[in-house]
Amino acid sequence: MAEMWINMGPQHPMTHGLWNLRIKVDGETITDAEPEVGYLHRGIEKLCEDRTYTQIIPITDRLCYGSSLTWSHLYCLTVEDLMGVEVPERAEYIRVMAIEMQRIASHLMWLAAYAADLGMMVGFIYGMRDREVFIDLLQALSGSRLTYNYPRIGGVAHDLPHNFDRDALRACEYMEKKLKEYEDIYDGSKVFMMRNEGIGLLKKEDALNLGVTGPPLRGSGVKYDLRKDMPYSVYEDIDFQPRSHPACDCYARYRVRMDEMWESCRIIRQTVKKMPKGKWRVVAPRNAPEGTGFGRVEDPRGEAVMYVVGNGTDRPYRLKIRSPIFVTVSAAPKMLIGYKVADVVAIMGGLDMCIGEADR
Amino acid sequence: MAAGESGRIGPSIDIERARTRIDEEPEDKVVRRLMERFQATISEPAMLGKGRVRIRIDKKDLFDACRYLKDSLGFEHISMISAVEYDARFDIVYHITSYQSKLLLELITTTTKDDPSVDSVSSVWGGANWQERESYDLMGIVFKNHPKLERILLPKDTLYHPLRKDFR
Amino acid sequence: MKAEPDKSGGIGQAVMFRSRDFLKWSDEVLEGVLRRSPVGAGIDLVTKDFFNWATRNSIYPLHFGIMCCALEMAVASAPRFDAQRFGVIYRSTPRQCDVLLVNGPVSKKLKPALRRLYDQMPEPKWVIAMGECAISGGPFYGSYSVVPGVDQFIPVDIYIPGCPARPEALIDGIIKLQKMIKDNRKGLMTGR
Amino acid sequence: MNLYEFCYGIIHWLVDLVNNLWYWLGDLLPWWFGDFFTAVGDFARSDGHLSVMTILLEGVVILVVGLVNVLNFIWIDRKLSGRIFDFYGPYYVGYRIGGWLQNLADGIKLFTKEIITPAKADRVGFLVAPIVFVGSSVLVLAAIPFSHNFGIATNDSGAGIPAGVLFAFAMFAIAPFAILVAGWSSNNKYTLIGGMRSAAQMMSYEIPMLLIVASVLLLAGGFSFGEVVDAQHDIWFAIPLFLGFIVFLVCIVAEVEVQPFDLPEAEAELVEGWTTEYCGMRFGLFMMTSYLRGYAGGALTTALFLGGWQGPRLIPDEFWFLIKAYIVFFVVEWMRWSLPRIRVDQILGLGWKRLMPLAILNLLIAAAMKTMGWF
Repeated sequence: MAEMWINMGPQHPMTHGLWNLRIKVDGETITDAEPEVGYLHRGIEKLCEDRTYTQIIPITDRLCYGSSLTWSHLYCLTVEDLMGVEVPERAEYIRVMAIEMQRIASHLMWLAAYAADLGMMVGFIYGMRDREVFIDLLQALSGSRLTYNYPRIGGVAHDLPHNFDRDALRACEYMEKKLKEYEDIYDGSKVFMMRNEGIGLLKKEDALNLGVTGPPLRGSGVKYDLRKDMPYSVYEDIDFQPRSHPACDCYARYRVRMDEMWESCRIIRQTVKKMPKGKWRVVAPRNAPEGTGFGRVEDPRGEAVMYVVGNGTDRPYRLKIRSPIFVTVSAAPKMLIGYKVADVVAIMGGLDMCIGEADR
Repeated sequence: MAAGESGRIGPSIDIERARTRIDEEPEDKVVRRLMERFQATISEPAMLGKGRVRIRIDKKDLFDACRYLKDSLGFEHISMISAVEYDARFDIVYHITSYQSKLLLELITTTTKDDPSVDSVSSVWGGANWQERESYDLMGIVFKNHPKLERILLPKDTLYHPLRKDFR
Repeated sequence: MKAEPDKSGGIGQAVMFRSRDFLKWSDEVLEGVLRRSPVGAGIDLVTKDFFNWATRNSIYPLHFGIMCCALEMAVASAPRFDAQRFGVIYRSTPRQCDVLLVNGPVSKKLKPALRRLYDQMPEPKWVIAMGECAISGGPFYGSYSVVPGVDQFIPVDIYIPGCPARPEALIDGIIKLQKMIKDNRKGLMTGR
Repeated sequence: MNLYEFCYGIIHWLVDLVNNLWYWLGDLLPWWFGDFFTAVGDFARSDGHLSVMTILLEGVVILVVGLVNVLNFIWIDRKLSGRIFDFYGPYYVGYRIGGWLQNLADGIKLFTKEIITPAKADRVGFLVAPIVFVGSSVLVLAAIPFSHNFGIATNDSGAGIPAGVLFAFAMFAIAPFAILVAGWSSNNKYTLIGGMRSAAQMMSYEIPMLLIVASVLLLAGGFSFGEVVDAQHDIWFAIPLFLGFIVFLVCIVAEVEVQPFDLPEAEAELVEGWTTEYCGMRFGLFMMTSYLRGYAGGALTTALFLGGWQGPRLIPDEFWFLIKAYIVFFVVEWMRWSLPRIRVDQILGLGWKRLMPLAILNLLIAAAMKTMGWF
């Protein structure tokens, strides 16, 4: 069979979103790959220039549908940096708790999609089922299932609902039980290991050079987690370990995410224990001063950065968003070349694609 | 550290002090070594909080500075490349991270509106490749020596650069 | 200029027909008979409700995720909401689908691809616009790259509001679509 | 009474009924019609015509029973997968009978859909492939009897066509050809890759499977299903040939393309595999036939290894056969819903490097047993 180009996307079950992966195959082996994004470009950065600082929060929610809370949180961090707003400690703890719930939900969604990619329907169903637990918690917190609009500049929108800490602890217990079950299902499955081990190698140097962040970077053996290394919010006071794995393959990325879910459960327990009393929101000024604001957080998918330029009005002059997936996708050819067509799903699924944030 | 604390633009670094101190903070060290090397083109160094430094650099030394940062100072990760349009100029802001010394360097270079072009740093950091394409696509900054400077987010036949202020 | 051989009528056609022509001819004749005569109406009377029952009870949407609502679409087939009870199965290829579920903003880069997907689907087909983005552009209305509403280039049958639309809303939309199919039932033979 | 006698009786009764009317009609007409009428009537009552008609009727009966079973299978599959996945499965269509009508609705709906042939497809291949695929798979069913009495037979002595095992496996092996043609003629890269994968996979699993079948036939000492099942009167072949049973089950799973080995229609990477371009009833036939092949696989496993229709005389033989086939199918579906998909080079490696030596070893074991005179 001669070499041929195959378009995978924009409508393809592998893509989990809306992008196009062009691969050149020789029989079943990939000899070249070329990702193409932009099918979901909405012009968010331009839209933000026409909205006031508070109106932008719902839009940043819609950046990534898998973990919308981290993005609105990041936006609020950035604007607080610009305005110099001091956030009450209780609000910080509530935010951290909500973000970690969001992280678990996002990783579970990834796990479900990954299992479905590998053809393991039971994994898809179980992941989606257990994700609902955390979606319910976040829904109790904010009133919405997917795009929460919960953080505000200078705090959060509401206080914790009644008995929320009890529910959060219960959810953690449930999740830890289920995580053990998942590890039995996945690590115990020989076929799963055959599909993952040694697939999609991304060496440490390549990962560093290509700007890959988040679980793919930690799966390549670099122990770098913004929550630990450049702590924001109250992560300094919380005891947890950034997880990494030296194997550089799909299994390492899977392992890192599973371990992160364990760590997130730990973090939620600690925030419940340490939750201070007091105000959960301060009033932020309407207009931002001239200057720049910068914020970055550890998104479930990697390093998310925002850079905002204020010009003294109530609307940002420029808002720049750095999405982790946008850069990670550009590293995809490095991982894909030399593997089989069937490995595309394992490799690209292992990156946890969320194209909404990449295209903005 | 709460987000609000890290906020404001910090005091500018005393360059003379930075040059002479031996037991320096990592921020000082980076600035000092950059200043030694690119004395003529670096201006306005500023501390923006713990682990965050801002430096302006002239665009003709940008590539060399980036190469130097990557190879000698251990800044192995480029976080973000953003272009900001002002009335008479474009600012291109490079956020560069060092994993070991936990530093963030905000490197700003300026280009004119008539000829919005700077050197591409995608040969230094592979991660800059798509970000530069994106800046070209949305803002119209031309990155010289870029391996494949094409539109990435918008369709190939688009005529405008939407993030410019004169685009409505 | 060479004269085209006469293809219409004549005794030659009856003797030297090609099988494809014969099929076409018989198709036309049969169709005419079935369309106009009471035979077709009778067949329709018997089969109309049965075929309609089958059509409305087995809705295969296209497995095509655009944005937030795609996640809710996936959740709708997961245990808690379980759209499979109604016979909803997602197929990945447009050739085997009945419903195009547009669940997100359509950018100008995507527009031709989406239109092509719609064209590839076999009749009868329906379109559900799920979520504000697909209905009107939603929070991205006025953006330079978002089409304000999918109904600008595809006929939409059901609109499901919500940003994002909840899975219950999606299931409700599917039931509304079933009702719509039931109300608009037509015979296969006469088209009435 | 076996199926042949039953069908023969029906056909005989019908022919007699029609012939009476026919002769009566001939008597009414002038004499020069009479010869013709008599000749036709005599032909209708001749042995050749009667047996041909009987076999056709048998075929229809087997086909209808098979299709009803397939509908059952799909329903059970969806319900069981619902149990595994924590949901109900089909529920509201045919509410009173547990959603059983869902598959019927799917089939009827596909029947009413438009049929599209892609403009650049090879029209002949595109049309012929479903026919070959469905036809060959249905012929597998024809060869499998449910009991001594219930199966296609050419005389009233009993069930089963001679050398039925060979026929069934020969028919089973035609499918990759049809899939390859379907994949190639669709003029789509996904279908092409799917067809290629399917051909490679089925070829490489055909050989160990046939080696296992050879060992079974060696022990049974005959080529028809009746003989094979009778030979398992004392002990099911699954016990002495346990190795072969496992290998055979794996091969059957690969042959019917369910989950761990469903590479040709791997949903995640090749959109719908080799059926990507098919729509309407053609796709419906493909889907139905893939379940039909699952059913045939279960039936073959039952007949060759699980004692066929033998069981305590509480229920009729046919039901024993069906129950065993359903259980095998259930195990296959269980694997399908809970295992990830394997990769193409791994599947070929498994076939050639693991299953092939095991199959040969199994053949040696069978030969040794035969030599020792245990069977």
